[in-house]
Amino acid sequence: MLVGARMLALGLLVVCLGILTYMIIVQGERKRKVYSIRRLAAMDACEEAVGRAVEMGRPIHYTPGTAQLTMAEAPQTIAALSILEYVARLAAKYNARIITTSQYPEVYPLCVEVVREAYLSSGKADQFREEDVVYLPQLKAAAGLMQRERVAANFMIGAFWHESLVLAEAGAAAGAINIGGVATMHQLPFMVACCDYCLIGEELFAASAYITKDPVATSTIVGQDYIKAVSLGLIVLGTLLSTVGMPQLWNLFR
Amino acid sequence: MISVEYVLFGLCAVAIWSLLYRENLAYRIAEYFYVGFTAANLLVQAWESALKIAWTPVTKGNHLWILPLILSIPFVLFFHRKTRSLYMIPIAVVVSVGTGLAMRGAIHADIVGQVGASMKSLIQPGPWDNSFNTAVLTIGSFATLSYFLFTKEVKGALSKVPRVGRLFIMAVVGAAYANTGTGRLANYSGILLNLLKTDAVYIAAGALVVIAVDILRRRAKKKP
Amino acid sequence: MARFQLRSVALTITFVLGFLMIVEYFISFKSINDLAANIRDAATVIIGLASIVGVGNITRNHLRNISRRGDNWIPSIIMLVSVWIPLVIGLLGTQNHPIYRYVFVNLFNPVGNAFFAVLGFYILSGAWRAFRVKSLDGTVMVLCAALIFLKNAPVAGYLWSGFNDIGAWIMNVFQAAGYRGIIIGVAIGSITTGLRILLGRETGYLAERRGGQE
Amino acid sequence: MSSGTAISRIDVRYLFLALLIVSAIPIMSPMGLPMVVSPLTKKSFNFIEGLPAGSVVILDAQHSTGYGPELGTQYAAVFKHLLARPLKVVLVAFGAEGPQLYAMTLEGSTISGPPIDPNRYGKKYGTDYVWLGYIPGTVTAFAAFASNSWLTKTDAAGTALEQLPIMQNCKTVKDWALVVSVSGGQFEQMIAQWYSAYKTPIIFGAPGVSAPRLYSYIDAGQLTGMLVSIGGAAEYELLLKGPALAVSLMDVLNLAQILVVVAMIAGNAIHFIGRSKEKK
Repeated sequence: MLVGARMLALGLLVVCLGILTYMIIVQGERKRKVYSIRRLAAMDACEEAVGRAVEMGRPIHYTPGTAQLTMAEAPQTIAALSILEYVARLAAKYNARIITTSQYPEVYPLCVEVVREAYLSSGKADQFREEDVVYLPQLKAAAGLMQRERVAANFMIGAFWHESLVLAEAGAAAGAINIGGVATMHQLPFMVACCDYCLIGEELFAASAYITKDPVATSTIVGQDYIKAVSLGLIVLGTLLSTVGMPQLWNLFR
Repeated sequence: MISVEYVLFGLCAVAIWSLLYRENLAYRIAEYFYVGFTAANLLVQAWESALKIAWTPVTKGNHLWILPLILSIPFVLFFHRKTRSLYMIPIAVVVSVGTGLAMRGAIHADIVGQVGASMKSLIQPGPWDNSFNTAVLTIGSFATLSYFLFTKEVKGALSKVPRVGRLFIMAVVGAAYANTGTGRLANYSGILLNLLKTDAVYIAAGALVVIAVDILRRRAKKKP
Repeated sequence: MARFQLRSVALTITFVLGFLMIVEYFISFKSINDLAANIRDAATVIIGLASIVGVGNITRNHLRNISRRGDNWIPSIIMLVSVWIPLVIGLLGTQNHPIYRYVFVNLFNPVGNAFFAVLGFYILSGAWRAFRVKSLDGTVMVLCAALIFLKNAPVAGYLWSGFNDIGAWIMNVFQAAGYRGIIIGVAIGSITTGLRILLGRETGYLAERRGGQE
Repeated sequence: MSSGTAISRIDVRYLFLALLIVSAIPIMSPMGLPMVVSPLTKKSFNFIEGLPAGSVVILDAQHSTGYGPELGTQYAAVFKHLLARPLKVVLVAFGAEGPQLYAMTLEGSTISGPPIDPNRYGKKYGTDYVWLGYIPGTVTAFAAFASNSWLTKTDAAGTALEQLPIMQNCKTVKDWALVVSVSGGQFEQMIAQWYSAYKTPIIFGAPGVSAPRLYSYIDAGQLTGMLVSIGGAAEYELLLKGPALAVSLMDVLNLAQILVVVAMIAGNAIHFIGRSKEKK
């Protein structure tokens, strides 16, 4: 009944989920332990970017990427929405205008609610403008929007396809500070090269724990590191064994 | 005889490319049309596939397929303050599918596949560079992955490893930028070819004249 | 609180269906595989019909803009026309209605392709603006990019065949190593965030009220 | 990686103008800059050259018009080669835009080059080549078409497959000598469905974005050959001794890419000169 060729993957998944569940429930929820996370420059830059927008009297643009929620990139969009919450709170706190765009209609209501909640919990419900959360079924078109509104900060965090370069260059042309974050490999070059600050790959998933310093979130990052340590160990062990003529472990993975 | 299709093509291409000069009415009209038509097209396609996937089985007596249609009703109710929160239910279905797919894909294709690819013997048959390349691949993968350790600072002799990992990341950035760039330029040259070699060329020429006049006008305004 | 109960229902659905999608991949048991496939199809239907919200948002925002005579109210009319005329034609007829096809092929496609081709210009401006040899990192990035561009320009390879060899080595070995490391990292991040979502520990997307936390 | 001050004073729009001028010149008067045919393209070409007469080849148009000439020219080049050889060509499309692309290739277009007339190669519809049209379903369709190549029951025009002599020699994947798929994605799935399952040789026409990850399949022998981006198409046109659209666009690409490298160097130079002046 079990699919033979997928047994190794299943085994590893069980190990991963075991480590993570332990970290979430025991370390995070019972012991409420907060771990420190190495610096993520892109997240430190958020406040600066919002401040700049306030100073210049211009709006902020935020987009959580162009993945549909049924796609395998969905976790990236969800991670981006957590960061949106943080940026929207900053905007509410400093009275900056934030324009949020989303390419897919199922992400749009999530953006509306996240931004609304951010304003509500900052005690500024009256300043929330629903028309500033825009459904833009072609996210490329945000290039025009950014130039029209002359945005001062452009956040592009989530999963992206070819739009990433359009948005980054259009942001730069509008004179905005670009803050990117991407885990879709094919867009990594454009984000890293053309943004002032960028979350690279896995950093996107660690960012929300970094900002909230929530025990559950930081504990899972530790769990994540344990899994990485296991992977690194497997690479070393497998390579050593193959080199000395015992490729059994390598064959198992093939 | 002038081809209407190519003239339309010229109008569309010139309107969009004019953004590179500055945001203007022609671009804005093209953008609004593009966004609007996409929104309509998405709904039309969704409607047709909803009829095909869900409604057809219902008419054939498979009544369970009414469920996705019922679960989509909250989208209509989203614009009313009291019923807005109902959107959580369809979103939950959609998110669970995406998340499940992400997790199983990540473990199998990415972790098993890529970790396995980094376990090759460092001594390879053939010329020396085979072994050298395998070593670079293995060391590079190891260093890059260690760059993503977030909670433990690597100390001592290994402290340089994440730093080396960052260099490999920058190699990905540079190489992939260029490689994708070639494709993008090919695409651009295709459009340019269409603009210059068909009746669209009249539109392109007209646009250049308009831009030139605009530049001169702005210069004249600035001077006094 | 109704909203609270709704959230619990939503999180239960996420938990059950999410794990079903994972478990299904590892077992071959026809009724479960079929069920999962059906749920995926159902999710496609639901996600497609979410476009209703999108069309609603566009219509409301632009109607409001027109009635207020706000900025861009004339393009707003174009937006409404571009949404509603194709929508009515498409829903009453099909996507194959001749007018619909004509607009699709002769207006929509060219605009889309021209937009895509703007990337060609941006590749140039990005290279000009962002590729600095300020640090070792920047130098590696610039060198790799320049050498790959030269590898892909045949005339360079014709002048000196070394460009082809170096370019091929960068593509197949140097960047491939980094690529692999990043992929593994992203995969681990996806699994972690995924588990948090399924266990209801990552609910930012459901606009959880976190009180006055700063 | 933020923009420096000296460089931000230079209007980036001059660069855009430079790109337009540099790329317009070779379009108006082709220069025929030299190029070297890569071993990979040569390998694909030679494989088709070496197929015995009468072999059945499946040619799939899975790309979209959005890729423009990058993939359109590959499809045209391979189609011409298959027609020039004594082979049986079964044309299908696993992508929705396939029918449009097929028509554009026959009639000639700005993404595929000059028209292709099979009669000129002495090829007869129904005997030497056939067009089955769009088969929806991607992965499911790959598997279904392999186990039953008569899946569509008729050709695109509605003629029953029984009446087409060519289809008598093409009933399942076992009859195929080669699959050529010009596509923007689904590569791994095609390898799984056709090579892994039946060991059918596959040649891909791939865009520059996807090509890097496919090299490993060639090393592993799971992929027989590949045309990469427009360069692959141009090299193929050279091997066919019939330079067409791709070769002329290569001039543009050559100059445009060198311009990008020049911009990179100039950008750095101006940045550092500007900075040293500021320090003074």
